[in-house]
Amino acid sequence: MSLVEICFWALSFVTLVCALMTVLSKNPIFSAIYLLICFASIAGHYLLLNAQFLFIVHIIVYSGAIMVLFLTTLMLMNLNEETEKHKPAIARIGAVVAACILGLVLVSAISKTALVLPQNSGAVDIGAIKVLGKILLNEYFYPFEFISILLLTAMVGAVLLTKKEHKITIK
Amino acid sequence: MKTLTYTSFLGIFCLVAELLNLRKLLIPLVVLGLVVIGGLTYADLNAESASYFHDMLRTDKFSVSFSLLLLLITALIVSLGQNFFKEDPSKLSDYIAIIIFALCGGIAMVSFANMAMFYIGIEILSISFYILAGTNKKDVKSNEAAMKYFLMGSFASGILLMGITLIYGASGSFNLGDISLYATARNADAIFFIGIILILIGLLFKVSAAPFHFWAPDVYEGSPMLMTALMSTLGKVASFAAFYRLFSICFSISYDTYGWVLSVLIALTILIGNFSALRQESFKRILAFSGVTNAGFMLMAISSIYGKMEGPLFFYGLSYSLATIGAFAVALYVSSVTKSDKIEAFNGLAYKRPLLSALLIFAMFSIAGIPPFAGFFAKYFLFAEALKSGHFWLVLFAIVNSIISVYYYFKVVFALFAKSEQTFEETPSPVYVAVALVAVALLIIAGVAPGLFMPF
Amino acid sequence: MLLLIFILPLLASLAVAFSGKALSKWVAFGSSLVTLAVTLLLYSNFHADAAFVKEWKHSWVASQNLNFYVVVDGFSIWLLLLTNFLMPLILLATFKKEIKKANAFYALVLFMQFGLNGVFLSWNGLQYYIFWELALLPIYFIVWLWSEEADKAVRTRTAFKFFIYTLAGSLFMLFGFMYLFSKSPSLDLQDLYQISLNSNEQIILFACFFIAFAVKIPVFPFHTWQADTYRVAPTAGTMLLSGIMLKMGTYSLIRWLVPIFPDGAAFWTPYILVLCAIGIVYGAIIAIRQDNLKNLLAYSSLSHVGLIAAGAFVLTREGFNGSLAQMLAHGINVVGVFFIAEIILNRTGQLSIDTLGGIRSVAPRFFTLSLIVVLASVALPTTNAFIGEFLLLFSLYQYNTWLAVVAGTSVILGAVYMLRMVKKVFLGNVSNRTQSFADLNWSETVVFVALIAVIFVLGLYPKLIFDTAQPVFETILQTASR
Amino acid sequence: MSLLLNILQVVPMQYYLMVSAALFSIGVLGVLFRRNAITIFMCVEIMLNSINLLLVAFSTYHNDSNGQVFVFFVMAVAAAEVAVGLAILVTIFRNIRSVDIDDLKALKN
Amino acid sequence: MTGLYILILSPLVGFLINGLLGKKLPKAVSGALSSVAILVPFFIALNFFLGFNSGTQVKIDQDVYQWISIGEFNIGFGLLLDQLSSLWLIIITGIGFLIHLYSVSYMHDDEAFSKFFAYLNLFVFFMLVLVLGNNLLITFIGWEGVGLCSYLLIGFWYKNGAYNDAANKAFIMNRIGDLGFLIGIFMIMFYFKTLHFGALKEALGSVHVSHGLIIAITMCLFIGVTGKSAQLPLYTWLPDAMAGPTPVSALIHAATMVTAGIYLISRTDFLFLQAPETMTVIAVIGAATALFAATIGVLQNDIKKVLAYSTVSQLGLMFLALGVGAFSTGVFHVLTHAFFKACLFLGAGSVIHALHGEQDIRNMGGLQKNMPITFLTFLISSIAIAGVPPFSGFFSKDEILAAVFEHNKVLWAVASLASLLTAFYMFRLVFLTFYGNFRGTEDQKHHLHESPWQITVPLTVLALFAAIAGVMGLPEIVSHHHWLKSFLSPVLTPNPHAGHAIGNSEEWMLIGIATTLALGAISYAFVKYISKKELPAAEGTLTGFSNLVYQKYKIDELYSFIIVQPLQRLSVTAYSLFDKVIVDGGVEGVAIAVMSIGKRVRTIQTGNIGYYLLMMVLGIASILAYVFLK
Repeated sequence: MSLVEICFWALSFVTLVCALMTVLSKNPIFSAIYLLICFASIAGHYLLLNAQFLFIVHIIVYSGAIMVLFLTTLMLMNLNEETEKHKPAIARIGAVVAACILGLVLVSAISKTALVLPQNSGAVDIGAIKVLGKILLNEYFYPFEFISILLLTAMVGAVLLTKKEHKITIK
Repeated sequence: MKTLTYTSFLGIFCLVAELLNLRKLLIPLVVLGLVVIGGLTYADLNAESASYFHDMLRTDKFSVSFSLLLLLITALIVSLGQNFFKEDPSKLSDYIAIIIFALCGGIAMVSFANMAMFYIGIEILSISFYILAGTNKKDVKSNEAAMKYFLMGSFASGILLMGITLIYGASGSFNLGDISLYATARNADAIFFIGIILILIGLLFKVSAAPFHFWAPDVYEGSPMLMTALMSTLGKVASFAAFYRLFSICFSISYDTYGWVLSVLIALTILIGNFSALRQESFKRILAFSGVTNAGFMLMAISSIYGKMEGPLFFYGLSYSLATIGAFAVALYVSSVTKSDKIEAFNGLAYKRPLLSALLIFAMFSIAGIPPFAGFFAKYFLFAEALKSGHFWLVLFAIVNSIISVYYYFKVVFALFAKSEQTFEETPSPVYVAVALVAVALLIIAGVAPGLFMPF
Repeated sequence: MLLLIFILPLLASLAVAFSGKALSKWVAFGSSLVTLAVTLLLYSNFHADAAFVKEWKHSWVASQNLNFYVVVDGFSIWLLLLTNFLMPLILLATFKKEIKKANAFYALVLFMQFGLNGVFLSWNGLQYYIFWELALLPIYFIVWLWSEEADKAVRTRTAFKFFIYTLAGSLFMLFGFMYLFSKSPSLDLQDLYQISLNSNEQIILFACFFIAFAVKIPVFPFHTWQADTYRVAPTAGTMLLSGIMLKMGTYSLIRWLVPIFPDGAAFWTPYILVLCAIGIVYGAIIAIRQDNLKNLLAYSSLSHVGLIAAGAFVLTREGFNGSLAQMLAHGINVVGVFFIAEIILNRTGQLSIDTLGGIRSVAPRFFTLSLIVVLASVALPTTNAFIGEFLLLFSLYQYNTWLAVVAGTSVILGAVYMLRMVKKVFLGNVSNRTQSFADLNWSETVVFVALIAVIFVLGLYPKLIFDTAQPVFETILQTASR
Repeated sequence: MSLLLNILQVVPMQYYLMVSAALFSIGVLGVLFRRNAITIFMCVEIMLNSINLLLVAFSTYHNDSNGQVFVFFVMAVAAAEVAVGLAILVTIFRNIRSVDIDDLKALKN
Repeated sequence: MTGLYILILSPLVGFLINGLLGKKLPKAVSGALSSVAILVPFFIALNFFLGFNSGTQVKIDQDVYQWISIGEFNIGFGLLLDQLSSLWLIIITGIGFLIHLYSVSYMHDDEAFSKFFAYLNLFVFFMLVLVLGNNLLITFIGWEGVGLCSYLLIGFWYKNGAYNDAANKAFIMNRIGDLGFLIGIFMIMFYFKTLHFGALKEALGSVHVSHGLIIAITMCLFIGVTGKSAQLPLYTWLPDAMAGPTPVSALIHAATMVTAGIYLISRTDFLFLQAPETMTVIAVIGAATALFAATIGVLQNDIKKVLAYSTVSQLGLMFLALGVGAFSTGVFHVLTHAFFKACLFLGAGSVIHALHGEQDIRNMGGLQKNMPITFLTFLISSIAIAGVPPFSGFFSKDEILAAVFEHNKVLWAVASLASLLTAFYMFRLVFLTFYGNFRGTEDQKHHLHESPWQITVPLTVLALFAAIAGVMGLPEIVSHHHWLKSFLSPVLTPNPHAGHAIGNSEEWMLIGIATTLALGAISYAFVKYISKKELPAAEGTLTGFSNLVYQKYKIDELYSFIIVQPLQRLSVTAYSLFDKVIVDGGVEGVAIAVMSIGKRVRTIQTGNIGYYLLMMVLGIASILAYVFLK
């Protein structure tokens, strides 16, 4: 077992366990922490897969932006206690069963695949910033610009929804 | 291409307009802009198909005609906004901007040539809708609608995205052309088919097909009425166009994988939509379930791979949207008077507001598929083509169900003539009347001369 | 001229819709007279050439190979004549009445005329179907909104039942057309006449079409909408329904059903004829004890039309011709009898025949004219219905003796219920409801006289019908035996 | 860097698929299992991350950068979704003082 | 041909004028007009008749126009005038005119005077159509047309509910027969492709059809005949038909319409002769009817009812004659019967008129003093109908009895018994009405008077003919030339089954028996009602069999019980149970089922996001499982 393999297994183990803990923790704060670790381990995967740029972006976006957003909201709403009631037992069992079925079906369906690595692969550094940048601003220029609309929408929307109402009466 | 760009700029203009203090003129300007963009787009209708930006977008007859349809829908709904946002003018530009952005998403969805554009388009549309569903902030129902929509929508996006990923994994590309080459040329890998199924499921969610339809009735009911109209028209048409575009280009060769499932789901969708609508009291909810049923009908376009379905699908989308907008325009007036979206709210409208009632009746007839309205031809074209693809039992089933559906469409008509104390003394806003009039007029024109609206 | 026949009513309908209430009835009546004149003008062509055919074709939706195709031939001209002849009379019949929202009412009636004429003229399946539905819409509203039934819930229910019943039937027909379209280059009738389908397809599609027609005609057991609807509808609506609208069904049996699906017809004919025979007797038996006049007439109509429908399936010249003759006769007579009901309803306010009586004493003219109409409807020789009934029973006899005997009992039962009706309504001593019964005024007399004139013309000189229709039926017979 | 060695030559692609599928399923489980809307959002993020992981793996597998570019878009979308989702959550919280999705029962049947 | 047109259209014109303008015309004009409308045809008919008699007139058989023509299916609107129809023409127009004349006075006080004449004219018109039609369908027109007029005239006094019922009954009973007729027509049309009498006769020779079919056809036609000519089992309408004004009873229900059946069978004798089985049925039914009706007649107290049953009985005799193949004999009896029965009815009418509507013979008596002419004519006719030589009835009845005797002795016995009863009840009628003391009210007695000339003249003329009409068919033992037989010989088909003529001695014996029986019956009646001055039992005092007979064997009740009531019950049940519950319930049931499913399906939309998501996941899982793990 090479080092890489050990890394892979270790990271995968951490990822899955942390994800599971995220799901199972009663306290949302703990969930968030586990999620953070989970994201970090995924970042490790990215490194392992030679996607250096994505590694960085991932850390920034998820660990930096998204997790902060989550935690802020949690704090804002003062939900850091174990307030969450469980769903009724039947719903939880249903949830577990359904998810397990989905997982099993997905895994068994995927296991039918016969992906074999092509021989000539692995020569170019596809994850390098330079390479990605070129692609992003050439081929994917339009989606790249277009995604700004998405972000703009989200921004405007978030503001629209969260802004406190000022009483305006026009009659 | 230019449609999308210009529309994006129009959306940004809306945001800027707030700064320029153009609030009063905003809606006319936007409608004007949409019309201009429509005109520019129309010029491309008969142009050769072309691809832009490294094959991110492809304009062809399909994309142009659906873009026009989306523009028309948006223009009508934005016009309705003139009155709808009266009480909340400070946020007018935000609302309009988001609607226009949703339109951008929709246009991307009808003209994509790459999964990236497809995905981003869907997400823009969806996120806009999440926001719009929740815009009535004080109303718990609106909050709930937004939440339900958001949770389920993002979940479904995940499924869809998983599908795209698996397709990419199998084919090594996000380009539709490459994917279809992969599907045609080689013995595709198992994950390719899983990808197809997951994309299918994701899109079935977006078009609110059973068993992924649960969000639709609740969201439609909870959202502000204008937004309901938008979602059930713009959202549905764009999703179907994307659905059709993706599947007809890439996946129809793999029909055997999903064909049977799709047929069963179509039947299920029609059935559930129809039967659920029967005993509803809320106008919005009836239209929501009717939307589910109609989604079932339109899905036949996806599952009929041997027919030329662009035309029927377009026509169906057109007639369905126009009828829905027409109906909502009247309902907006009624709910503004009665503060209720129940069917009873319409009681007695026919005696006080005969014109509006007639328009509503026509709209309902059209959705129910009664000639001479466009809805009839829509159903006819769609079913006839589906029959050509051998969907004998499915069409028969659909027909039987459209008989049942008449009941709930007519429930509205009955209400119009029922006795009531409501006097409807408020004069309806001319905008509502005009929009309903335009929509119904188009329905009749399209019903009398369907050829005019069959660009294919 | 061909297009004029149905465009005129459409234009008139729009004109009436926006005209004043007082004016509307005159505009409607005038336009219906003009339409009648145009139809007669068209008919005059047939004198020179019995096999005259005139057509007008225009591409409608090119991508779907859909044409707007209008044809008049020796068969359809008669239905057109019937429609456009009855229309002014039906309008005239409403003259005495106070109608709320009169302009909307007359607009709907004229719109219905548009639809009816379209049905009889259509030569393309989809176009035909559209007109078929167009004719349904206005009558639905007429039945519902202008009903004389006091209970609002009842009328809504009844009208809707009628609507959804017939719509359900016709949607099956639509399905049939869609399927045909998937097998045929176009839905033009001549293409459909040449279509080749295997016998399973024919059997199923035949059933689809038949349901549509059977509901509209109505053939037992698809009739349960009928009596209620006739009763609830305003009488003008009942006249339209029974006089013209149900002829759409019987006309279509011959024009659309039998020739397109010969194998289907061969398969279903025995069952259908049995249904028809049951309906004939069944309707007559029920009519015997009905108290409500309109109910009685409705069931009598059920009995009569069963025979018309049966005639279409025997696949003989006599059957077709008899069917046509009886369509015309029934159309005229049933309008006549419902007009009697209308007059009675107008003057006494109700239709229970047990409470009437003695009208003959106070309104002798009304009695005499009514009696003639009633006698025509029991198919007394020299009236129009006799020709049809004779030919139809004869053609039924050609198919099966016992069927003819069973159906023939309607000859007896018809006399039983009609004479009972005459007795209870007109004869005997005046009751307190009838003592102030006014005799006919001029407009009512005109309606009766016109109807009676036609009753005798067609009864004594039915050759008029057969001469023009026979060539058409010959073609249909050939097609049906392909 | 010497790490240019393709990891997939050591760890087969199928493993990534499995891990990803498992992660995805855990995300689904979370969505179904929890009542707290925020936690559910987190679980959706887990799902999206499983997809990202898979995309990167496929990208490596195909030796093609497009997959990694797509991850950008996914991240952007995820960020936007979270922003909007949390905004919606805030509006709900303001109204009903709860983020429990089972408390949302106004719309049904 | 022109003559024929005038003949046939003249009553129609009379009808139209009277019908349309009747109210505005003075009664005298109205009555005169319609009488003339019959008188003109009478002269034309007479002309034709004399022409035929002298051999100068040829048969007319011509289509006026094509009535129904569809391909090979051709039915012309055609007329046929030959010896047979000319005889009927004479009767119809001749007796018709007399009755019109009579009615002018009889109906003088009726408010619907002109309507009455209009109906009468219309009746004559249809009767002419009936006998002049050259094919079965034209005959059928007349057939139904006279039925209609009969209906109109029976219910002439429409304010009386019972009269209307009688009218309806007549029409409906006739319709039952008509259906049989119609089916017969269908069969003929189907197998012989023609309805024209002449062509049919030819086709019968050329087209090969089974014997059973001929039986079926003739039986169907005979069913039609039983309705119109009031034979068992469809006779019950005729006694009820006496509800109409008396001239109507005389014209329609005695002299003309009811004999249409005899006309039809004589007209299609070639068919009937091919079907001996049917002939037997006709004979048996005729005999049975003759006896059956005669027994009822014996106990009736209504003067018109007695005559009505007598008519049924006499018609039965005529059919008996037809049934044994003696067509001309049947026709002979039609002719004589027309005279004396019309006379009897008119006489009865005269009596009723004088008594202001009284019809019960228990309340009459002794009228001979006040109404001598009426009495005399009534007596002559009674003698004629009783079969006393040399009055006309004797000859025709004797001829029938002779023909039957030669055919079947049992039938002869039955017929003789019927004749015996006829003689009895006729004289019972005469004695009770005209002899003894007046039993009516003082008021009636005070007003007793002989009728005016319009009434007595027709009575006299008819009585005259009733007395002498026998010369038309003097038996061969008296005269070598049987005028009627030879007159009709070009029309009627010789009977191939006719047995040898009976010998002279046998014939004398039969005459003797018949005369003895008739005189015996008259004597018995004389003893019973003149000498013993018995009166018929009062209402409700009869018991046992006599009561049953008095109640007309309760046939009406029987029909009501086995047909009418079940039908009405069926009607109610079919409507309220079958139509409303089963058929309509089925339709409504579907709707209810749909709605209740709708109610259930609605509940899957629980509103819970977790549940929705769970359903989605399950959906995804099952789809994936279905697609990839099957």
